[in-house]
Amino acid sequence: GLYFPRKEYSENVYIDQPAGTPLLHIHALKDSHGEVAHFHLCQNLVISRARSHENHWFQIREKTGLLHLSKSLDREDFNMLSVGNLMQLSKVMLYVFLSPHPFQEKECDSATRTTVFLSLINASAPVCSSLTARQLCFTEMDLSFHIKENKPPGTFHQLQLPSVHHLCQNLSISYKLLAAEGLPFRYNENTTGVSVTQRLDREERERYELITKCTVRDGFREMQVEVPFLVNVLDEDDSPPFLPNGTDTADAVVEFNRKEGTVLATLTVYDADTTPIYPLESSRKKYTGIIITDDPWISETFRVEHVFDEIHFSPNGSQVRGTRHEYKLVLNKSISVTDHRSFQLDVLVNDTEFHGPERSVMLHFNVSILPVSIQFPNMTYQFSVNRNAERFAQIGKICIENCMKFRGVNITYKLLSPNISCYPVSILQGREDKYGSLYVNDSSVLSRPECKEIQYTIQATDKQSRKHAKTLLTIVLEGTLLKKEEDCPDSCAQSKHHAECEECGGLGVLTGRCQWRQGSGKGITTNYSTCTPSIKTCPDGICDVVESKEPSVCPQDCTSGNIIGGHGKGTGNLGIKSGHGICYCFPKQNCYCEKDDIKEQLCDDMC
Amino acid sequence: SLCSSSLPLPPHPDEILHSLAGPPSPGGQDPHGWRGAVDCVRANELCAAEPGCSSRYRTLRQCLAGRDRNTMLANKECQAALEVLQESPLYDCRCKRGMKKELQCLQIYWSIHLGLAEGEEFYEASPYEPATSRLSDIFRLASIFSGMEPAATSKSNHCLDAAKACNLNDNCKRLRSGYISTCSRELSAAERCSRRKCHKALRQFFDRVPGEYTYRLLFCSCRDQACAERRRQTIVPSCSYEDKEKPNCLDLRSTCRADHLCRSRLADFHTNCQASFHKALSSPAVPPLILLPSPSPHPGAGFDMTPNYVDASTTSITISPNAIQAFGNGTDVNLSPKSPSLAVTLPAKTEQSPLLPDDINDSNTIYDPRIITTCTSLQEHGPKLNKSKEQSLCYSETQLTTDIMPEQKTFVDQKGGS
Amino acid sequence: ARARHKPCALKELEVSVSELGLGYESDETVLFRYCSGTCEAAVRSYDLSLKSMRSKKRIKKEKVRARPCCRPLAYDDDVSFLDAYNRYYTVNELSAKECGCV
Amino acid sequence: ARARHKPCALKELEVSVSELGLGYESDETVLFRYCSGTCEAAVRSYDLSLKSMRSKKRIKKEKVRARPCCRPLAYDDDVSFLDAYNRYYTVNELSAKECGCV
Repeated sequence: GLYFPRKEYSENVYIDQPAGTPLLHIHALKDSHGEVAHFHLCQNLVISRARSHENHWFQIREKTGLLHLSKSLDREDFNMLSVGNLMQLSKVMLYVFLSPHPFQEKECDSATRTTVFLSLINASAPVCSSLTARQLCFTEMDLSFHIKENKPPGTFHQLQLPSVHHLCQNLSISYKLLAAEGLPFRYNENTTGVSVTQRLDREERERYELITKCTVRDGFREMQVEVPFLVNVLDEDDSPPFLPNGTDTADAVVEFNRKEGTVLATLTVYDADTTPIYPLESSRKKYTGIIITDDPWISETFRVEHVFDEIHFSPNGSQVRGTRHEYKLVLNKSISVTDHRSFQLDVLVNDTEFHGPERSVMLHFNVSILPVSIQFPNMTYQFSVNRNAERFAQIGKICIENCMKFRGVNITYKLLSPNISCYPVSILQGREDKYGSLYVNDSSVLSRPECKEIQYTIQATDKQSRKHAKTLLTIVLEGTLLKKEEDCPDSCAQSKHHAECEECGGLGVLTGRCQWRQGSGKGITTNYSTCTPSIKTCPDGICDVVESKEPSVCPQDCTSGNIIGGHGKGTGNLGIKSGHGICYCFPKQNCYCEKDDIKEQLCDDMC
Repeated sequence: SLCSSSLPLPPHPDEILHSLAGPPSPGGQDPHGWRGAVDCVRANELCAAEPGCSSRYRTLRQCLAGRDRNTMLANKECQAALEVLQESPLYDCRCKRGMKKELQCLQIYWSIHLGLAEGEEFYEASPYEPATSRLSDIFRLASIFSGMEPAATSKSNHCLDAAKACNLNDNCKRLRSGYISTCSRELSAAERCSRRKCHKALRQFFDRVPGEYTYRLLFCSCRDQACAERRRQTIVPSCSYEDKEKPNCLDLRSTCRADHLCRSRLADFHTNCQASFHKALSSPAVPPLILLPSPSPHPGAGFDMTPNYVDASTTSITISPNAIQAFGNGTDVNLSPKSPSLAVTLPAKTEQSPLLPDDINDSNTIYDPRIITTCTSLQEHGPKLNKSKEQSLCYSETQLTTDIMPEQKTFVDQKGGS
Repeated sequence: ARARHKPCALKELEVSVSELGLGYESDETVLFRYCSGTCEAAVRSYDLSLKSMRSKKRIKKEKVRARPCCRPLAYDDDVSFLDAYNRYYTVNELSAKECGCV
Repeated sequence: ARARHKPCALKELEVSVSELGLGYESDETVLFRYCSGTCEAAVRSYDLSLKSMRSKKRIKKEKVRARPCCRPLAYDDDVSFLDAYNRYYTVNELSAKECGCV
């Protein structure tokens, strides 16, 4: 229906301005030809602190929209309409309603309305000579309007200020509207009205920036002032969805990544209209994307996710906003390794608010689900283990073919016990790991001479399909047994110096001795010095599945306790990511990072 | 205005600090002549004691409980309740910053003012008492700190000095360490920190540490990059508000308005600081200052909306929503729109004139990238601010460059026309 | 003349974080409180006996302490700071809050 | 080789009163409990910083202890005995009941 070209207007009102003083000229624009605007003030005057008061002072001409004083505002009225008693200015609000026919009372609640902010000033109106050109020509209000696209032409603003025109009749005030050639606006010098001369098309241009130039002549004096005059074009859904380069088909292959939530393919649909980003959900519902199928398996297994963002179209040089809709075909549940099929999946995209033809577009996804095999690469595993290795020494990793590519496929690894009594090695698997980790579980076996070469069978099983594969694992024990050092701590991490570190063994060592990692020694660094069972796996910033089984193996990666001295904690507050100088730990207690440069003999007992 | 004012250089700040530590001006009357309106908790008690009032208040709450406020306005009973309540102490009641039962007071305030406010006002009036004169001293003080460039200290890093001062005060040190350790504790590879706990710790710091410490930390003035970056880090942005994707301003505001405390702090901030914010933007030469109206509780911190230094340049400050998603207890909003960079040619348009949705509340036809305060959704708020550094920090749905001004041509009117 | 040490008490020193020697680089300063002084007046029968038994080799090759130590009985709250690389760190049990002979 | 000391713990020794070295002469025996072992795992940031500041002479000419002591946290009840001259004596805080690093 009829609408206002602005959401709000503002004007000043002074004490003792005579009744009849014109204040504001409010315009309305049509939605369709033949409509006639009727203006009306319905409710009370709203005082700024949300207090309302009956309106005795302001009226609007029903046909022309001219807001004027129906009763002069005296000092008493002013105090009544302002909040505090010492205020010099009080802001009140009026609502102007619009209807295509003369008003009935109850219509006030639902009709279209605009807000008028009136600044009541506790002083009499300034004399014309005291006003600047800016005040004579324009109010505080910025000249910014919105016009709906595809609507009939009409006048939407009058540049001349009614109150100034009423009070300062001896002045000559004229306006010009500066604009590029061919813009759909016209200025009428007699009425100073600005009108839009044709239907606008937001998809052609969504913003017009003109300039209003005002010239004030008072006798020989001439003053000029310019202000921007902006028109924003409001969008309506008048454009159908279309395919950017005609692509309505995409391939969607499911192979190793069979996990719920995997995005298989994406197709894009454009729309020349804008789409509000807020509230998000209502915009999303406006542009539906439905899988067209009657196969329950397909509707359970796939879903379509729709995201949209703003893009720019540039018809004939100007830039207008449009919308890019992306429809992603997503796995709605994990798919079994045994499943394999191919089919075309159609998605119907529908612009629910566009009422013309071609409001929907069909998208096609060529889906092919490939089977994947659970098998070990055609080889057997062989690892040699030093007889001096200690418990939790990490021997190696076991992985079926393509194991690192799998997503949504849960493979578990198991060692089937060998026929002889030598059974030093076990296998573990982290929750997120796709491989099995072999480690020494019983180091006492390593020193038994009869145990030289041990054969295991490894079995990998897919949890969902129960499919499994087997292969052979050979463990060869080697190396001569070293004498066990006295007084060595359980954990390599407890040693503070290079010498004492490599004199001892500790949980997780591969060759019977801990290894010293010499750091760079500068500030707090990830390259701190420390004593470790194996530099390759500890510290590496990951508290892996073997290390997490026993705190003494690699506290540098796994400690969640206190770390004293300059340090930075690891991910999830676990372990020592960076440290100052040498980091050492008393497992299940504190860890320390400190420089070893203070040689001064510490004041001990007898000091 | 209350928030930042250019004043002749006052005595040394420390003297002011001590003088402010004393009790507020007696009698609760402040020079603005504000009648000592009762607080809403008291007003509620007075209303409960008066049958006419308490029944109307109950009616109003039932009216508001209904989804659609407009249907409420059409209901005569609700209108009658409203009219009576306008004469009751509940109508004028306000809340004191940091008072006991502050949240209850605010709940009562909003229960009345949701009924009175005409629809969704963009800027809401503050539920708190107007800022007292003692408060403006603190504002002045803060502007002193921010604008202070006496020769002797021009070399020193004010923000570092503020941190030192805090570390030497046990209370400040403890609560500062409280929020820093909470906000920098990494939970897991996927979860950078607990933003909720971080916000809570920040609110405790700003609530319980006197403004003379918190303001120096937040609004210290800087002459170099290192100092400015230290200032930016004050509220641990990586945890307290930075997000992978910019949240939408209007989402943030609606999240904040769903929480009485956040809504009140936002309204208080707009009421007391909006003026200076615009002024700050228009004169970036002077280190801009945004002051939060009350030292305690700190109205910005601990909610989705708090001012902050958005980058490490020495003067640029904004409350742009991207900075604004700080420590509220609202939910995190994750939107997925990508910022477009592609200019595409439009296909030929088919001529038709579909029906127009009644309410053109296209709440996102925000055009002007130069508006860097909370993204206004109204078109009328055209380029009021003069052009300053473009800081479109929340997703205002458009990154339209509109600097193409038409050539200056006289537009001669053809006679006639409607 | 013999240096007479004061009895065990809490002392305080304002130092920069870098001076703490923990490896952090920061110009922020902290109030470092520590325990200093002698515990002569807190010796117990236990200490005398332990000293005697150690001198008579009834106790050997053991790390024992036959005199009370002037040590913190409680520690201050954690302290946090921003380092030169704009990273935040928090250190606990850095500064003493209360001293005593133990 | 390194002398690795065990962590601070409570030890006990049966000794005659005379061996206590307190000057009493009595053949009665007492169970003397004492604290022995290292406190390496109880070092705090306080100790590291104190050690560093002392080595940088920020703290000098003061009796400070930059490492925790293995000391009694509580003492046994008093012990009484009849000496060689048939006189009764009671000694308190002779024996440790609980040890800790302080």
